[in-house]
Amino acid sequence: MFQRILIANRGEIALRIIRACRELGIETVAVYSEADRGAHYLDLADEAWCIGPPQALESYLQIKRIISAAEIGNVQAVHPGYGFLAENAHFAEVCRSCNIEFIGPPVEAMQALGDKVSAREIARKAGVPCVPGSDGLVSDVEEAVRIADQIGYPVLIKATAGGGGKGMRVAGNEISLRAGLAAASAEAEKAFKNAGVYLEKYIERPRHVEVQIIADNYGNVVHLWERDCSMQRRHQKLIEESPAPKLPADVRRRICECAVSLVKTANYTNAGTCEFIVDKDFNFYFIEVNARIQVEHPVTELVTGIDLIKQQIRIAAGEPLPFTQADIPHTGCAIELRVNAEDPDNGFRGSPGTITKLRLPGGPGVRFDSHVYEGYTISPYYDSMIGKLIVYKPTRQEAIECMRRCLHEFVIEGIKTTLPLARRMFTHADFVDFNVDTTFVERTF
Amino acid sequence: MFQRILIANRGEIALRIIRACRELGIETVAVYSEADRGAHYLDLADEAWCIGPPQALESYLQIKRIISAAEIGNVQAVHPGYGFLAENAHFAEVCRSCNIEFIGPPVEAMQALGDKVSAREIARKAGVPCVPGSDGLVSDVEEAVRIADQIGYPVLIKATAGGGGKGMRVAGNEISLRAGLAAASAEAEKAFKNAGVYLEKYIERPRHVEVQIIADNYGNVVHLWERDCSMQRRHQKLIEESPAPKLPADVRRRICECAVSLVKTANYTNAGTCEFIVDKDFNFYFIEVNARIQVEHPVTELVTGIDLIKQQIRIAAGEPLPFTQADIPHTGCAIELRVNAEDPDNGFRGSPGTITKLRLPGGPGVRFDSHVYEGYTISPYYDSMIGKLIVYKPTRQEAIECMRRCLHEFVIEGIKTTLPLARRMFTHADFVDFNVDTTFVERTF
Amino acid sequence: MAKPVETDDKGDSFDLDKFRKLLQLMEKFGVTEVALQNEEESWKIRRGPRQVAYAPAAYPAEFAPVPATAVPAAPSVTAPAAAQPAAAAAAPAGITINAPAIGTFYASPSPDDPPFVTVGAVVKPDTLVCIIEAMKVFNQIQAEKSGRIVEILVENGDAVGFGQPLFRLEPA
Amino acid sequence: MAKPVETDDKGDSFDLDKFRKLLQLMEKFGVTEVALQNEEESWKIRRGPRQVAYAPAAYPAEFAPVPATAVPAAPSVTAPAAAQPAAAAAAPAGITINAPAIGTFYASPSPDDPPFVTVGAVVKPDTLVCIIEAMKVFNQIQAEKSGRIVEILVENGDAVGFGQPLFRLEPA
Repeated sequence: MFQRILIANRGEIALRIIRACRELGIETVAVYSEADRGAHYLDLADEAWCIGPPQALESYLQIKRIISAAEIGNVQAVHPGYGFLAENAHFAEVCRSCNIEFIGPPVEAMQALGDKVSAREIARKAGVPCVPGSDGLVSDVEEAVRIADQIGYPVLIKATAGGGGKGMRVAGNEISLRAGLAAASAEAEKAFKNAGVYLEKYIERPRHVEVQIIADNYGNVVHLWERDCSMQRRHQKLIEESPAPKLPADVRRRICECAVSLVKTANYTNAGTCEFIVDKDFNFYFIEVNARIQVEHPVTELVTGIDLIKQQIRIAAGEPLPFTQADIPHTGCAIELRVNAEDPDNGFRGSPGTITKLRLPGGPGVRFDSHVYEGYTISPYYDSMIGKLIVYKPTRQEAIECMRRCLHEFVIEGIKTTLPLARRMFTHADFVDFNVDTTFVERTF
Repeated sequence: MFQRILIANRGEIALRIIRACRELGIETVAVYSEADRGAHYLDLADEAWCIGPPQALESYLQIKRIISAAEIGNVQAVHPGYGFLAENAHFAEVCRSCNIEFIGPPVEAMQALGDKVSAREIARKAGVPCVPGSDGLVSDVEEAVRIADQIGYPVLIKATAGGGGKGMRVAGNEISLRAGLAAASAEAEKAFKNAGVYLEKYIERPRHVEVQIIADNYGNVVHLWERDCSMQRRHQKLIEESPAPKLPADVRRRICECAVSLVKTANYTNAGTCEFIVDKDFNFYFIEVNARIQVEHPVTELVTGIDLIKQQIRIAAGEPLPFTQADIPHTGCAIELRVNAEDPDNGFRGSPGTITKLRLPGGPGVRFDSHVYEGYTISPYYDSMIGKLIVYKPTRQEAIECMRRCLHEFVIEGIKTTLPLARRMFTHADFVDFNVDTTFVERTF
Repeated sequence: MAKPVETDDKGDSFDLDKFRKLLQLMEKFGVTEVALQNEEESWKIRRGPRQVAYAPAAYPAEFAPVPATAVPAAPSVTAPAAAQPAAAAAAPAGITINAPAIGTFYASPSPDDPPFVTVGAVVKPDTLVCIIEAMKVFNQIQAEKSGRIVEILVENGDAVGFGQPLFRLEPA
Repeated sequence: MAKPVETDDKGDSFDLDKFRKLLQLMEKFGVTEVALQNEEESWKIRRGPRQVAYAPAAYPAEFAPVPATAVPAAPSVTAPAAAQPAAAAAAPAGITINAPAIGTFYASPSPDDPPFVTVGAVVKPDTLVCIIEAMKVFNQIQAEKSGRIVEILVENGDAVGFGQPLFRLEPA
């Protein structure tokens, strides 16, 4: 096992990793930018090094400086957390070339899954459904119509060079396809000097369901069940929960199996997440693999009783998985709420500043993962998440009642937060009955 | 189910009950003394009434004033918490005579178990072992010797009117018994004008093991497994844990069964705890029943997943137990540490005052039940406990590592606390190996 | 345990609590009318004097169980917890006669009788000033102090907590 | 996972952390000797100048893994986290030359050479003042400022964090 680990991250996930290491008897080396100097969690590390100015590009994204800290700190491994360099294959390569283990998957797997085309290829090999489409450009209208007939309407016309919705069209039938194809192509030509377009099945109001997997270096791969993350805003997850409500048992089983076979095919190791979209008829389609620990990992820790950060470290240290698929229970219901320093009344603009009063919820089944405290100043340089409130109860109904109770107790003054939005979400009948999809939050609040 | 409940208590247990009620959709009426005015937890109740000056005798122990608040607050039930009026049968009687349900056992059971002699009688009827002794005064030396031979040495000579160790002698053999009997008798005569003495088997260095039971109004009684509370100082518990370490499986089974049959025999309902002492050969002897919820109830909540406060309320509302003995799991290990505002360097003198800085531990498996926060002032009028730090992990070793990690993170400034003692206890090899008994803490720290 | 319906009730209970807090503030500062807009909804509230029916054997009418929806009608049950220190704070310089016990305040011996005392009355320590009913017992309360009553701080039928100021006095 | 033995190690590690904090404070305020008694034990610590062996290809000796028991020998690894703001604070009025990168500070081009600069030396922006080694690369550091060196704030072989003051200057 490692004696010292460097944590190439900040905030709540840095604290989370420090806590896991301390319980494992591993010393920690923290790095920080000038903006994070003096934060309490840095005192909890055995060593902390300033690596640069506040801007992440000059500090938390500076591979050279982090490696210097790792060498000075004399660590055997680096935990990247999430965000920043967590999915940067080059960083993983540099770490390992310095004989410092990168706590994450192999570089090859990161690269293969990082590229959309090769990831689709792997999924197909693994027999995992992807969103059906034209697998490449459509040369003429007749071909497009033929493909659309195969995959079924509605279809999405996408510019291959596309972005920001430009050159994108939804076609509900052949007429609008014929019309849309020309229009999209022209628009793409105009916008990107590239008229190439392709077709993809259009999934209406999908749910976001993801599967947590974990794999050791000896070919053992297990899933730790699924999470539903349909409650999101502008592709930012707000609420994550497990089990995924109203997901039929057989669909649940198949989606978890698909995740396992996909990462096996990719020779993936350590912790990862396979993201899927699920349509209203419970057809699911692979979207991408997040090759890192995720913000919402506590949800899975609570329903399975497995400490994912500790597992990541043990796997990176060469230990085999201590359990098989059959050993992994799923009990109760866990729901995570992300608390962000944003002003819901002003377009969710970030609200940095000093927390002047803080009253935290607590009691049975309540976990609040956060690095903040009364008097802490949220800097404007990094993302706005200040903590994760996670509740764990026998049933979803009880979990929701517990979350409401927590939101009633929760007091944060000095900055604007998303708590008022949270109170509305957890009392909205459609969330309680779980009649939601990834467009629900934006449609409703 | 009740619509409104009055909480006849203060501090962390009042907050704990408020939280349970809110999750059940029950409104709460809090009462407080002038010393607790302005405490944050009172804002979390739906209503709060000042019932008197700081002295408990004039407020939290004033039955008449609490009943007035209950009538003004128009509640259907009163939860007494622990301490104060929790085991006061008269209070229970008054509540029920006002058609306000007292959330606790029947008055008769409280009275029967409250009296040492009748409690022993019930235990004997239930076939539960008590500390063997002379069942009454010993008239002459020869009788004493005969009894001592029956129950075996060492024996304890106790003055029937005794107290504070006066007229108490341990006799390891017949000679010291003959000598001690006369001396004890004389000492008792001198101290209490009552020479009457009796014999009891002397249990050396016992462990304290207690069993949580819960019973509904329909004769269903189950145990929620045991807790070891041997880590105590001056009969004040400092650390409680479940399962009881190193307790042989068959002993564990029998002690739990004894607890069930004892409370059944007493026609006891609602939550309660049977306390036993266990000698080095794992013989166990019934001591007393605590007819209330206990400080250490979270330990049992974590290993069983059952919310004891909610269960108390449901039972008082006439609901049957939703589970049978077979449905009650025991998974993992939970350890609770009581954090007291006391100065370990000055004879554990209480250390009231204002908390000027507070950094709480957190993360996976950590629960801190407390009503305090940065800026909270601990008043000198009530007991010194300011919170309970509870950790829950798969194994005891992991729980201890987690507790140490928490103690490393924990910062309380402005008052003296027992945290330094806690750090020494959780790193002491004899606690880690659990070579402890009820005298360990006083012998060691 | 709960069905979506109850769930919705719980939903309201969030607002209900904000509402209670607001009413506490209103009581604190003697506000009788409020119209405000917060991020979640807009509220208008007015508080006025209430009629009180004597019912020594039962609970006075407005102490009947308060369904969440009926709360606006029941400001009197909102927490003196917050109200009292404020009352004390708000109470202008001068002596007050405080409730010696928690209970229900009655200004006169019976509905048909005139109040024990009115503003302007001069009281001596043994002057009866009100009745506080607790557990069906009607306790006659003496002034314990001397002076002229300049303000009556509670209304007939109010529930009062221990130490809550009832009358404000000035030296006669 | 752990056996009682490790347990005891963890036990010590509580003290070890207190020890680190103490060393940080000592570094902060340039304390060289401490003898103190806290509720748990009594400590005596002395910090002195250390010999540094150049080992560009490997780690300098005192950066070898630090077994808990050997920590007293390794104050140099204690966290600049706390040390730096203090250093900044403690730094008396005047300009400082700060580390432009995290790495290992060397005062001279090689063990046999004299230091680039000594106290009293007058430097110009392009004067070489030290080497900071990071990832086996020896970066020659220029003063970037003009003035006379009145104090050298770190020792040869020290690890320095970004922005850590290295030299204190006064106008020449």
